[in-house]
Amino acid sequence: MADVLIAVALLLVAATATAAVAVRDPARQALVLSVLGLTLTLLFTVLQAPDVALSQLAVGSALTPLLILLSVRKARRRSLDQVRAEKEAEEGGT
Amino acid sequence: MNAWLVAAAVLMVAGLGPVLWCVATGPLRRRVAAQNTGTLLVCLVLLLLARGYARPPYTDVALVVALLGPVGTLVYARLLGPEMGDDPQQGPLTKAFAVIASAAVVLPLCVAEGPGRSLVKLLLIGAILVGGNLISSKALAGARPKEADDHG
Amino acid sequence: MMDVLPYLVAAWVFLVGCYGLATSRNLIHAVGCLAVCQAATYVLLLAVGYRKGGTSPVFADFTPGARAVVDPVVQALALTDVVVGATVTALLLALVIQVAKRHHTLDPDELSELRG
Amino acid sequence: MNRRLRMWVLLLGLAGTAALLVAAAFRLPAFGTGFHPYGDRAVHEALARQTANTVAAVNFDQRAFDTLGEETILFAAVLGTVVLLRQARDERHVEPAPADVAAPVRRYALVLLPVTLVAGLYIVAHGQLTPGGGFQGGVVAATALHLLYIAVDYRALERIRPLGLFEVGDAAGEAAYLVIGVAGLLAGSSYLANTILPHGTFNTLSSGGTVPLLNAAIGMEVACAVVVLLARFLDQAVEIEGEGANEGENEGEGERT
Repeated sequence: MADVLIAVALLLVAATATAAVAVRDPARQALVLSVLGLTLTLLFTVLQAPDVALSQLAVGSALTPLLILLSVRKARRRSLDQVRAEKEAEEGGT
Repeated sequence: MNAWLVAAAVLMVAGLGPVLWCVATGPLRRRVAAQNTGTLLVCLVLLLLARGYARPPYTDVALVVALLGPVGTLVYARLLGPEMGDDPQQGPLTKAFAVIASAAVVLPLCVAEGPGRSLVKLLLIGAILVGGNLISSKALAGARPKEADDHG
Repeated sequence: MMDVLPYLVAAWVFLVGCYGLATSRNLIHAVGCLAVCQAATYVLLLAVGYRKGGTSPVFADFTPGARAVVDPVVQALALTDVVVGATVTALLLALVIQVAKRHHTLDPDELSELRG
Repeated sequence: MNRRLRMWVLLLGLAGTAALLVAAAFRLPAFGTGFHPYGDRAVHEALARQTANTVAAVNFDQRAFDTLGEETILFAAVLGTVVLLRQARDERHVEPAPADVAAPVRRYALVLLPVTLVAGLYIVAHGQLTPGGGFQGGVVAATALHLLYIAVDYRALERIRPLGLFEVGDAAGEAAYLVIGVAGLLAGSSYLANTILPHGTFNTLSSGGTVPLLNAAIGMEVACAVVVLLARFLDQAVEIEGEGANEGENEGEGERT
C-alpha cells in the first residue's frame, strides 16, 4: 500500500511540474506552482519526511505565490507607467 | 495496508487529478477556485495519512495547511481580482463539496480517535479548514473587475 | 519499476524545469521554472533516504527501536534548502524587477537584442 | 544564434542529460533500500543527545556548522533583495488608497492572525520534539503578520510593522547563532558543539541541549527575513511609483476582495 501511495504522489508531482512549465503566464503559473507545493507536501509526507513537508508547505502555499504575484504586478505597473509617459510625451509634442 | 491509506490514495487520485486539470486550464476564477479546493483536499489527505501511518505528529502538517491554505487563496483573490472580473462565478456545488468532503473525512477520524486531546485538535483543524475554505470562496466570488471600483 | 520510479520522476521534473527555463519568454516565468528544478533535487534527496516500511525518525510518539526509520540526514539537507531556496527565489525576482525597471521588458530575447 | 538552432541545441542537451540521468538511476541503490549507514549513525547520535526529532538533531547539532552556512546564504539573499528593491532616486512614494474588504473576510483574517502566529511559535518551540523547527515556524509566523494585509490593507500592516526592528531582528538571529557557537568554544569544546547545556530528559521541551536555542535563533532570523522581504516587495508593488506615473490615480489598493 505504501508503494501505491508513493507512486501516486510521484506521478502527481511529475504532472504538476509539467503543467507549471507549460502554463506560460506568470500569474497563472503561480497558481500551478502553489499546487506543486501542495503535491510535494503530500509526496514528502508519504516518504516519511514531515519536517520537509512542513517546510515546503510554509514556503509554497503563501510565500512564493505572493512574491511572484507582487513581481508581476510591479512589472505590469512599470509597463503601464511607461505607456502613460509615452502618451503624455506624444500629447506634449502635437 | 489499512483503510485510511486506501482512502487517502483514492482522494489523491480522484480529487487532486481534476484539481490539477482545472488549475492548469480554463478561466482564471475557476483556476483559483480549483487551487482552493486543492488545499482542502491536501489537508484531508494529510489527516488520513496521519491516522493511516499511526503517527499523530503528522497532524501538525495538516494544521498548517488548514491555516495557510486559505491565506494563499485570499492573496490570489486580492491581487488577481481585477483580472478575473468577467469570469463565470463558481456554482454552490464547490462549497457543498468542501463541506461534505470535510465532514466525510473528519467525522470518521473523530470516531476512530475517541475522546481526548487529539480529538479536540482534529475538530479544531476541521473547523479551521471548512471555515477558511468557505471564506476564501466568498472572497473569490466577491472579487470584481477594477472598472467597477469607485476609487479615482 | 518502483525501484527506479522516484529517481526517474526527479529526473523528469528537473529536465522539464530546464526546458521551461530555456524556452521561457518571460523572466518571472523563468524564475518559476527554476523553482520546479529545485523541487527535483528535493524529490531525489528524499527518495535516496527512504527505507521500505520505515517511518519518520521523530520519536515523539513511539520508543526508539520499535519501528524502522528512514534516513534523517537527507531530510535535514532538504528541509533547510526549501526555505533558503525561497529567499534565493526572492532575490532573483528582485533582479527581475530591476531589469523591468531599467529595460521595460521581461522577454529575455528582447533583452539580448538590447545589448546588441 | 537563431531560435531554431537554439532549440535544437537545447533538445540535444536535454536528451543527453536525460540519458545520463536514466543510466544513473538504474545504478543507484534501489528505492527503499535498507542500507542507510549515515542515517543509522545520525539516529544513534541524536538519541544519545536526548533529541526526539532526529532531523532537528542533524540540522542543529551534528551538522550545525553547515546550517550556519545555509543561514548565511539566507541572510545574504535577503540583504541583496533589500539593496535591489530600495526606492530609487527617480521614484516616489504614493500612499495607497484604503482597500475595501468584505466584512467576513476581515473578521476571519483578524481571528486567524493570532492563531497562525501561535501555531508558528509552537512549531519553532517544539522543533526538537515533533516535525518542525525554526525554518518552518519562522515562515508560518511571518505569514501570520501578513494576514493583516489581507484583512485590512497595506497601511494597517505598515502601522504595526516597525521594519527597522525586523531588520535588526534578522541580524540578531544570525548573531545569536554565532554567539551560541562561540559559547561552545568558550566551554572548552569545539565551535557549535552541543556540550554547554545539559541534554535534559528525552521527549521534553528542554531536551536536546543547544538544539532548541539554535532553533529559536533560526526561527527569529527566518521570520524577520520573510517580513523584510515581503515588505520590500509590497512597497514596490503597492507604494512606489515610477517617474512616468500620474499623481492623481494609483493602482494601489483599490480593488475589493
